[in-house]
Amino acid sequence: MENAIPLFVAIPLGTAFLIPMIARKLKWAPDLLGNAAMLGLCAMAFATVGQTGIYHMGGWSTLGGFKTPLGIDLRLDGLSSLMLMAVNLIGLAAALFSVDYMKRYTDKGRYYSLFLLMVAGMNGVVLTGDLFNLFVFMEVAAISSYALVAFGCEHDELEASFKYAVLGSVASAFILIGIALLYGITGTLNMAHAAGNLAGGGLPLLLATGLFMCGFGLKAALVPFHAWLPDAHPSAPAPVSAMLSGVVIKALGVYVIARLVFNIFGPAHELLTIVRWLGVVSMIVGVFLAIGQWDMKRLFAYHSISQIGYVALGLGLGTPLGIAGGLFHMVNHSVFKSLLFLNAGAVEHASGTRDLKRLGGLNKGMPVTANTSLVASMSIAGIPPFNGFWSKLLIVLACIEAGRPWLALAAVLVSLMTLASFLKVQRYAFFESARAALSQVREAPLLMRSAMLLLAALCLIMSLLVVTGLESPLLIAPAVQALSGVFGSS
Amino acid sequence: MDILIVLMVLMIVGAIIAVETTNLLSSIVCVGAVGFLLSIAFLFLGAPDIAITQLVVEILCLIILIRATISRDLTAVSGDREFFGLTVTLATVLAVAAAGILCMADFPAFGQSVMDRITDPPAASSRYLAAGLEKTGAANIVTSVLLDFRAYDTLGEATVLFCSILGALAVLRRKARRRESEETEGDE
Amino acid sequence: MIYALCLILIVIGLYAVVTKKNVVKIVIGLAIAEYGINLLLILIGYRKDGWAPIVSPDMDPAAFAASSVDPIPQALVLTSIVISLGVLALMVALCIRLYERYGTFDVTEMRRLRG
Amino acid sequence: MSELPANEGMSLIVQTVTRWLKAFILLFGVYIVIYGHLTPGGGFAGGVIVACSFILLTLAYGQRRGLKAVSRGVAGEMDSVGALIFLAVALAGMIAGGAFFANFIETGEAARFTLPSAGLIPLSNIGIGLKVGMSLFLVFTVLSAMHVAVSGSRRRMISRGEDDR
Repeated sequence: MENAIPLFVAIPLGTAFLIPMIARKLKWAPDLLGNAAMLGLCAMAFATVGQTGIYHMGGWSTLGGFKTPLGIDLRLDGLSSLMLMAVNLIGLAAALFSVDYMKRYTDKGRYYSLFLLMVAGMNGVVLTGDLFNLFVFMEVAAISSYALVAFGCEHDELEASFKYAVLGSVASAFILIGIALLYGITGTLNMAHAAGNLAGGGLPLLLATGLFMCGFGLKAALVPFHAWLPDAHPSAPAPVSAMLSGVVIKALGVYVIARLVFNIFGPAHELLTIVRWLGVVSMIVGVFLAIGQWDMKRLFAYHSISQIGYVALGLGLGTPLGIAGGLFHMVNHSVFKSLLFLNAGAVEHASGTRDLKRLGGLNKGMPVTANTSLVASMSIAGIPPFNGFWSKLLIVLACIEAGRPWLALAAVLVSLMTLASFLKVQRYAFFESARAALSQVREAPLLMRSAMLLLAALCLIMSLLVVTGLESPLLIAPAVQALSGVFGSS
Repeated sequence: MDILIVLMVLMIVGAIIAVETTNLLSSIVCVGAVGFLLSIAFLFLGAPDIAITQLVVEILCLIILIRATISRDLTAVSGDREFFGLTVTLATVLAVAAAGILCMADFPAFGQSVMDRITDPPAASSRYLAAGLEKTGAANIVTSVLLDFRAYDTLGEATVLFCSILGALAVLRRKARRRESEETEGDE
Repeated sequence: MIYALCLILIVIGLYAVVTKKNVVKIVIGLAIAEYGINLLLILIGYRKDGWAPIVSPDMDPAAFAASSVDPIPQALVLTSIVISLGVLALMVALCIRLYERYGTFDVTEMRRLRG
Repeated sequence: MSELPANEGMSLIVQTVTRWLKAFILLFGVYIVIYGHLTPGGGFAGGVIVACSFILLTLAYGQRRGLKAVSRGVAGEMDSVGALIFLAVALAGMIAGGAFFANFIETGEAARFTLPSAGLIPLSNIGIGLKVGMSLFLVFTVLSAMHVAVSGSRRRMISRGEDDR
C-alpha cells in the first residue's frame, strides 16, 4: 500500500486532465470516468486502514549522510487515513448524485473535471508532509471550489463565488506569508523537520502562528471568519455543496489546524485555548444564525459553522478523549451534512424550490428523501442511536473530564437548539399537509436515491464504531494517536 | 542594497496610486509598473529565473486586465465601501502593519540566508547547491529544485493553472442551465 | 527596514481588498499583496552579495555552494507566481460575468444575497 | 482605444511589425522552454512567451486570425496533452525508477551543460510549456470573446432603453 500513496493524487488528476479532451466526442465519458475514478479512490482509501508510512517523492530522502530531508515527503498515518476515507466516500456519494442532478446544467465534462481536481487537492492536502506542498494542493482544491460554486452562472452564484474567492485568496495570502516566515526561521519546509527546529523562533514565530490561525480559520469558517460560508455553500450545485460543507472546510481548515497545533507547534497551551474559544463561539453563533433561516440550504450552511465549532471545541480541549470526540464528530458531520445537502438537492430537483415556506408534505411523494433526511436530522441533532449522538456525547464527557462543565452545558444547549431547527425543517418540508403545487412531485432518480441511502446507512454504521470502546473507537483511535504521538521525521 | 530600497519605495508609491486612483485604466497601468519594478528587484536579488517569469506573467496579466475592463465604465465606480468607516479601517490596517513590522524586527537580518544560519544538519538549500548538479544533471539549480527535488509541487502548480483556466471557461460559457424540457436531451 | 517596506506593500494590497468598491480594484489589491509576498520570499532567500543559482562549467563547485543565493524560495516563488496568475484569470472571468449580470463593477450594488 | 472593436485588430504599422516579430517571439519561447535546465527560464516562462506570441497575433489582426493559427478546440486538447505528459513523466518515474517523479534517466558527466542532460527534466519542461502556452491563449480568447458579447448585449440593452440593475 505504501507504494501506492501518490496514486491518491495521480488518479483523479489523470482523469481530470483526460475528461475535457474526450467529453466532446463521448457524451457518456464524464459520468463513467468520474464515478469510476471515485469508486477506485474510495476502495483504495479503505485499503489504507491501519497502515502507516512515509513516501519520499522522487526517491529523495536524505543525501550524503546528512539528516536533512531533501524532497517532498508524503505521510500516511491514522489521521490521514481517516480523512482519506471521509473525502473519497463523500466524493463517491456526491459523484453518484451528480449523474442525474447535473443534467440541469450544461457542460458536464468540465464539472466532473473540476470535481475530481477538488478531490485531488484534498487528497494531496491530507497526505502531504510538506508545508509548501500543502499550500499548493490547498489552492488546487480551493480554486476548483470557487469555480464550482459559480457553475450555474446566475446572479447569486457569481456573487457568492466572488466573495468566496476574495476571502479564500486573502486566507491563502496569510498562509503563504506564514510559510515564508516559518521557512526563514527553520530553514526547512518539511513539517516534521520544522517541528524540531522551532526553538528560539521568538516574535516572528508568533506572527507566523497568528497568520496561520487566521488563514486556516478562514478556510474552516470559524466564527469571526465565517462570512463567506453562508453564501458560498448554498449557491453551489447540491453535490458540490455536499462536498464543500462535508469535507472541504474540514480537509483545508480543521485538519490543517489540528496538524499545525498538535504536530508542528506542539500542543502549546495558548494555541489550544484559542482553538477552543473559536470553537465555542462558532458553535453558539452558528446555531443562532441558523434557526431563523427559511432557505433549506442556507439553514444547513449555518449549521455547518455550528458543527465545525463542536469539532474545534473537542480538539481544543487537548485531552485524548476530546480529540477523539472532535475527530469522530468531524467524520460524522461529513456524512450527515453531505446527506442533508443531497436531500436539499433532491427536493429542489423535484419541486423546483428550497424555500421552506413553499414546501410541505413531501414525505408522500418522496419517501426515500424524506426518510434519509429524517435520519440525517436526528444524527445532527444528537438523537441516539445515530452517530451524531455518540460524538457529541464524547465531546460533552471530555469537557466534564477536563473540568469545564460550562462548556459541556453550552454543547448540550446548542444541541437542543439544533434539534429545534431541524424539527422545523422536517415539519415544513416533509410533514405539513401537501400543497397543491407539490402534489405531483416524483421521487428522485435511482442513482440519486442510492447516494442518499448509502450515506444514511453510514449514519447508522458509524455509530457502531463506538461499540469497540467509548474511549478509543475503531478508526478514530489511530488518528488520535497520530495527533498526540511524536511526529518523527522519516 | 540602496538600489533595492529605492525600487521598493517606488513600488509602494505605484501601489498606492494603483489603489487610490479613480481611473481604472491608470490603476491597471500602475499595477503593471509595480510588477516591472518587482521584476528588476528580482534581478538584483540574484533571481533571473523569477525575473523572467515575473516579466512575462506581468505582461499577460496586464493584457488580461485591460481586455477585461476596457470599454466598460472605467471611471464610474470608485471610492470606498462603508465597512467600518474609513478611520477605523485605516487604524486597523495600520495597527496590523505596525504589529507585523514589530515582529519582523526580530527576524534574522536581511542577507543572512538560512544556509548561513542553519548548519547542523545543513539546510536543504545548501545540499541542493552542493549536490544539485551532480544528482540531477541540471546546471540551473532552480530548475533542478523545481522539476526534480520538488517536482511534485510543480505538478500541483500545473494543476492549479489547469484548474483555474477550466474554471474560467466554465464560468464564461454562454448557457449554463437547461430548461426543464431540455433535460432529457443530449449535451449541447 | 527592507522587510518592513515589503510588509507595507502587502498591507496596501490587503487594504484595497477590504475597502474598495470596484471589483477590479479588489482583484488589483490581491495582485499587489501577491507581489509583496513573492518579494518577501526572495528577500528571505537572499544572501549578501549572492550569485544566481546557476552553475557554469568554469565555476568552482565549493565557491558556488558558499556564495549562491538560496534556490528554494525561488522555486516557491515561481510556483506562487503561476498560482496567482491562475487566480487572477479566474477572478477576471468572474468579474466579467458579474458585469454582464449586474451591468456594473460596483460591489455594493451586487446585493442579491442577504448577509 | 475604447472605440476600437475588439474583433478587428489594429493599425497597419502594428500589423506589419507583428508579421515580422511573431515567429521570433514564438521561437524565443520555445528556446526558453527547451533550455530551461541550463539557463534562466523554463517551462512556465517559455510557455507564457509562446502564449504571448499568439496573443499578439490576435491583438494585431483580430480574433479570427488568431483562432486560425490555433483553434479553441486544439488549444484545449493541447492543454490536456501537456498536463498529461507531465503526469506521465511522474508515473514513468514511479514504474521505472521506483518513486513518483524519480528521475531515472542517468545522463552522466559527459553530457553536463549540454541539451540532453538532466534526464527527464527537459521532457517535463516541454509538457509544462505546451500546457501553459495553450491554456493561457485559450483563456485569453475566451475572455476577449466574452468581452465582445457583453459590450454588444449591453449596447442593445441601452438602445432598447432598459437596464438590468
